[in-house]
Amino acid sequence: LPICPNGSVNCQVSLGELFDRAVKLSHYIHFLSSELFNEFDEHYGQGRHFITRAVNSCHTSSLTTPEDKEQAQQIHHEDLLNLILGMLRSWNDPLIHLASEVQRIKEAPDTILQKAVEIEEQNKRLLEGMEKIVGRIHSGEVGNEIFSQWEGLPSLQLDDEDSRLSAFYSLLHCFHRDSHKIDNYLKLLKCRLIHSNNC
Amino acid sequence: PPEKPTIIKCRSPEKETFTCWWKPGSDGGHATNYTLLYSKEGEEQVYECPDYRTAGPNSCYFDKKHTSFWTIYNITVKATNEMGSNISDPHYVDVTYIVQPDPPVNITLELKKPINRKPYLVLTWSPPPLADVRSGWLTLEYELRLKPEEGEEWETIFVGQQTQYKMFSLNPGKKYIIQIHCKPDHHGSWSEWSSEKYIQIPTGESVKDM
Amino acid sequence: PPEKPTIIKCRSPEKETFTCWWKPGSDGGHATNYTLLYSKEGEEQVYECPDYRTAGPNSCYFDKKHTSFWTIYNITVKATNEMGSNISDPHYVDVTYIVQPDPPVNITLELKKPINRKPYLVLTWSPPPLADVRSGWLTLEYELRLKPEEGEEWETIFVGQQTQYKMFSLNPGKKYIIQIHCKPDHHGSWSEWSSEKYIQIPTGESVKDM
Repeated sequence: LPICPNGSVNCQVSLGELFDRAVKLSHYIHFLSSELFNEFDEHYGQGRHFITRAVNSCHTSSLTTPEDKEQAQQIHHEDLLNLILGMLRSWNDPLIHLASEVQRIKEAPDTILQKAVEIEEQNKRLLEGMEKIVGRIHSGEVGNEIFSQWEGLPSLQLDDEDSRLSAFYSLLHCFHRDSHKIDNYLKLLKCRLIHSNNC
Repeated sequence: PPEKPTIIKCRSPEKETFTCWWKPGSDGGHATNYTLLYSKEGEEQVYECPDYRTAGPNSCYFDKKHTSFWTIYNITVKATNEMGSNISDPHYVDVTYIVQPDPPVNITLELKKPINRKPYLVLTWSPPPLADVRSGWLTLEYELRLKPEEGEEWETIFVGQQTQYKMFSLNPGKKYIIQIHCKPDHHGSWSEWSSEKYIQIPTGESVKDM
Repeated sequence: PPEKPTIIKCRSPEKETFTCWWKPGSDGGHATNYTLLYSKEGEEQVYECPDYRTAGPNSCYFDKKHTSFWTIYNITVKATNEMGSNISDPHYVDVTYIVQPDPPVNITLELKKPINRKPYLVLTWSPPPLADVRSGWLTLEYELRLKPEEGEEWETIFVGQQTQYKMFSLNPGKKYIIQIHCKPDHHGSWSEWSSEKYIQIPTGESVKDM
């Protein structure tokens, strides 16, 4: 048999390595989303109380996600993986529009534009990785059922600047929260499945 | 009526429970009773503090069952006495952002002297006992600081999620003070610094760990 | 037919893109054409090199869109001319394992002369521009080497993830050459050594930084 790069016999990336890379990527994506959210808030949010309109506005709030350690530990790993997959898919479309619509914000600093584009790219990359992981773990076809449709594009294109900026703020606030959930759930799953809860 | 109380701090030590403290206003000498009320994002219902005792006076302790993450708590404290009542300003809390762990423990310092290479110092430590890092629910990052005993300035080194660190550039003959603290990987605040550890770097061969 | 080509190296500078190079076999003087073909683990489909030009002759450059670090690439190169064709042995690539960063940059050397103590040298450097190291996406480790200018043997010091190092034991009056290189913390290989930096350790007071 040909020698594989890391000595594995059947020439494929091990599940442990897939989880390592997924966790490193989800950590990085949340780090980027924190920087983007904070920078946007500093630049456009001061004194405008956007938070009051952002609360309870996330398009993914219809997805039932674990909200404490016990719930997260009780959920079956296949369900939690599917949930992560569903959250990532639900963010694919809004992040594409965020990356393009943010270019039209007046005097938006380059750092905000670059981060919006990179977040969209890395989120797609993490989705690819999660589909690979789920494909490895799930015996059957990768389920497509969990998904939450985003209808927010019109609000990113409103003429009234305050409403439009508030819509951006809410989207960034929601992604900041969801990317943290994804990162947390992945770290939990990695410890459970790869390190038998002994990280 | 009693003066408006103020909610001064909320903290979670291990990302599973949390506590809030408030400071009473002046009560004009009348026996005054304090009630902590809270509601959660996306819900109309208002709840009362589940436990006023565990965390001492003027506090409310939320155990695991009453602690949710990624959701905003709207918390107020009401002071009531025979003259009337007064409510604090609302305090908004997402427990994800108020995690402040206890300091790391079991800090050990060991001087290694490889044959053909310079001696170096190996530090190891453990996460605070309360923090469940094994399950992956909480991930901690560490930072250490050191300075020569008589030195003024601390040198701080961020070491990420490792619980071991090798120090190469230490001044022979010097006695160093070393401390470590930790923080959740994304949000929350640094713990207090750990207790001080001392180590004497040998000029020659011998070494003494204080 | 042309001799079998050999894939000699594949490298990713920042875990986002990668390039492979091959060495042609003898072609008997016939005009020979080279085609790089690859498939991904668990997939039947075979793709052709997306870009033969960017990285120069006998190379294939995979941009971000064509680079996945979730899969192992099975890569072969086919040599074809009028006499026939020949295919290289398969070369398996896992992008995470072929990360070789560029060398560190902005290396500075500063001689510190504390009043009552021996002078010491402080080296600082920055990670290669391409690698976004701030958040642990690509964590780099560093190693430095130094030797007296006329000396033969390098002394190598591993300094972990620090981007600063203090050197205490240097011979007064000597002129030293110093270089640094870096490597990803898990898989991947050391970068080239940085450009040489010189520093003259003073016998007396004055110091000259070449």
